Amino acid sequence: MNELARIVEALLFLSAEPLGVTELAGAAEVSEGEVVEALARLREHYAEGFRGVVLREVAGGFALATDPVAERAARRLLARPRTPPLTQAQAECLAAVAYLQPVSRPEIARIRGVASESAVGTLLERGLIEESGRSRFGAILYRTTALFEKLFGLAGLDSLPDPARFDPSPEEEGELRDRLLRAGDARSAG
Amino acid sequence: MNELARIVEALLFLSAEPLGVTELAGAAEVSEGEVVEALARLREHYAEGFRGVVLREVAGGFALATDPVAERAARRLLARPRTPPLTQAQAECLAAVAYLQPVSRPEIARIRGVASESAVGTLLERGLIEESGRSRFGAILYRTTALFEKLFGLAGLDSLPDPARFDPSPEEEGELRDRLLRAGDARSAG
Amino acid sequence: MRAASLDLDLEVFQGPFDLLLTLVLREEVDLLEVELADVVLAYVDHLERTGELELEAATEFLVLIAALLELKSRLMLPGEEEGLDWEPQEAAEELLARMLEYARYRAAARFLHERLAAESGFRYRSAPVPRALRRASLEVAEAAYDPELLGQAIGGLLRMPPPLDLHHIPRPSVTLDQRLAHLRKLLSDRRSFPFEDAVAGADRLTEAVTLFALLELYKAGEADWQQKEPFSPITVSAPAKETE
Repeated sequence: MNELARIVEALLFLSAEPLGVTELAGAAEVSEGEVVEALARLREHYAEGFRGVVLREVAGGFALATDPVAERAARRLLARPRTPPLTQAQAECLAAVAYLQPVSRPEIARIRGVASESAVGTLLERGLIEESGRSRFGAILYRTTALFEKLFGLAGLDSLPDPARFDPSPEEEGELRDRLLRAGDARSAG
Repeated sequence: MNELARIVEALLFLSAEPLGVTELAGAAEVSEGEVVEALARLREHYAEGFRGVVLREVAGGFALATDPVAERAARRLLARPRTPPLTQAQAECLAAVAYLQPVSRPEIARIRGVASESAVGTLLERGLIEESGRSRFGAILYRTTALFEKLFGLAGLDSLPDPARFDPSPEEEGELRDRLLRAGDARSAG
Repeated sequence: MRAASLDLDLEVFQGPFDLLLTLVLREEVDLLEVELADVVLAYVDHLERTGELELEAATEFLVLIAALLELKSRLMLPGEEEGLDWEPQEAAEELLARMLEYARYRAAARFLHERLAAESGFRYRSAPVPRALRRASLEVAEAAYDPELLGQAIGGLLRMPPPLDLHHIPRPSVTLDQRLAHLRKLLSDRRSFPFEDAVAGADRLTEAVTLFALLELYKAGEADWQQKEPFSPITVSAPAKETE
């Protein structure tokens, strides 16, 4: 490992948050190109599956994290689970914010069909979403945070899969449509 | 690196404090002998002078730490959070130490009317105040540091602004300390 | 309990809620004949009986009942009313679009769930930065704070805080002298009276002080008192005047 790679490794070790190439270059007083090269060297050293610590690209930057191989031991050592799971309501709100951001709470509620105060509040409290200005109508807008990307292992919001992937299959859609149309026909018949 | 060495590496990475062989063995659910062996393997990986992070054997166990090679870059990276704005509690504690030094924590607490552990701890950690012997009653005394004067742009302690300028109730001339204590007593009476 | 398994006992239908939904969608039960208010009442009854409001189940119930209400209100709209020329197909299409959109985010939520679970093994370091790196180094430190800050902080500490307002705490204030005077007045007015009269309407502290005052008067020979047996009424009387 050359000196720059060593420095980058040390900076990643010290920093609580993922570091971007620009920050690393600024701290090490080198060009971004050199940092990218150093990161490539580091990545070889930290190839997943060989070490207890791995190099991850999350939240628009790089971060060192422990490999899941150590999770059981880590939990025993630190005596705490990593992150509480999300409830269904929280996950739905988070999905709406992640894909539609910036998005207002009324909009989230419209999509989910129910008011979503409590779930949105919890997501805010847990730092997964944050406020991001106001809509034309004065409603607070929300977006996801860097912590969200970190906890979900996303390199950036671009790494979210295309939401069209989640659309119901044509068969499911067809079935839904049939049911509804029959209900509608009943109206005109009655 | 075998699985145990990977786990030990991960645990050392996560822990803020040095870990002993016993703790490591307990967390990984293996014998201490196995941990010693894993540490030997790790040591090969972390030989000083080759990595940005080194394995250190320090009082009480083993710890990962950054190599001095990265110190300059680390200072530059972490430069921003070193002078965050002071909270009201911190400003009050610092003012009490600055004007009354040397002063003990119980005295600071009496003057402020509230316990002041956390604020004093932060000031110590940021190097704005330091210990300065013990009072007659054995309490640790604090004084401000040279770093304090530099960060406040003070030529010396004489350059502290005259408290009378900020005194909301310029009563009779009196010792600053006495008046602070009286106000503090009224505060803690609540 | 899932809202779907809520047991219903309606005029046109008996059984679990989800069966009702299925039958409505299959048109085996006419939604127009279902009293949705009764469904809501049944759910509220259930909540009262079990005494617990499970948020997930409640949410599910609200979604289902809201969908039914919407559907029913559309069924009830007279088709020939002007200005409301929504074709049944249009109404259904709009509902469908919304249900599909919701389905998308439900699935996205599932993705996030799985993603979070998959990430749960990775832990990031949250150890504090070593002390030496946490401080500005003396050599390169520059003025970052305003000394006025310290003057203001110390000035603020010199301010005497307003005295604590305790008026909301009732503080009975009764003195021995007051009670002595009270007893003396009763004695001179009535010569003899039940102790009860001396403490009528008084609080416990006043009662205690009054009793103490009575003992003082007795000691000074200004009053006598009699009590036939423990806890029985006490009669206070002026002592027989010897000089008269």
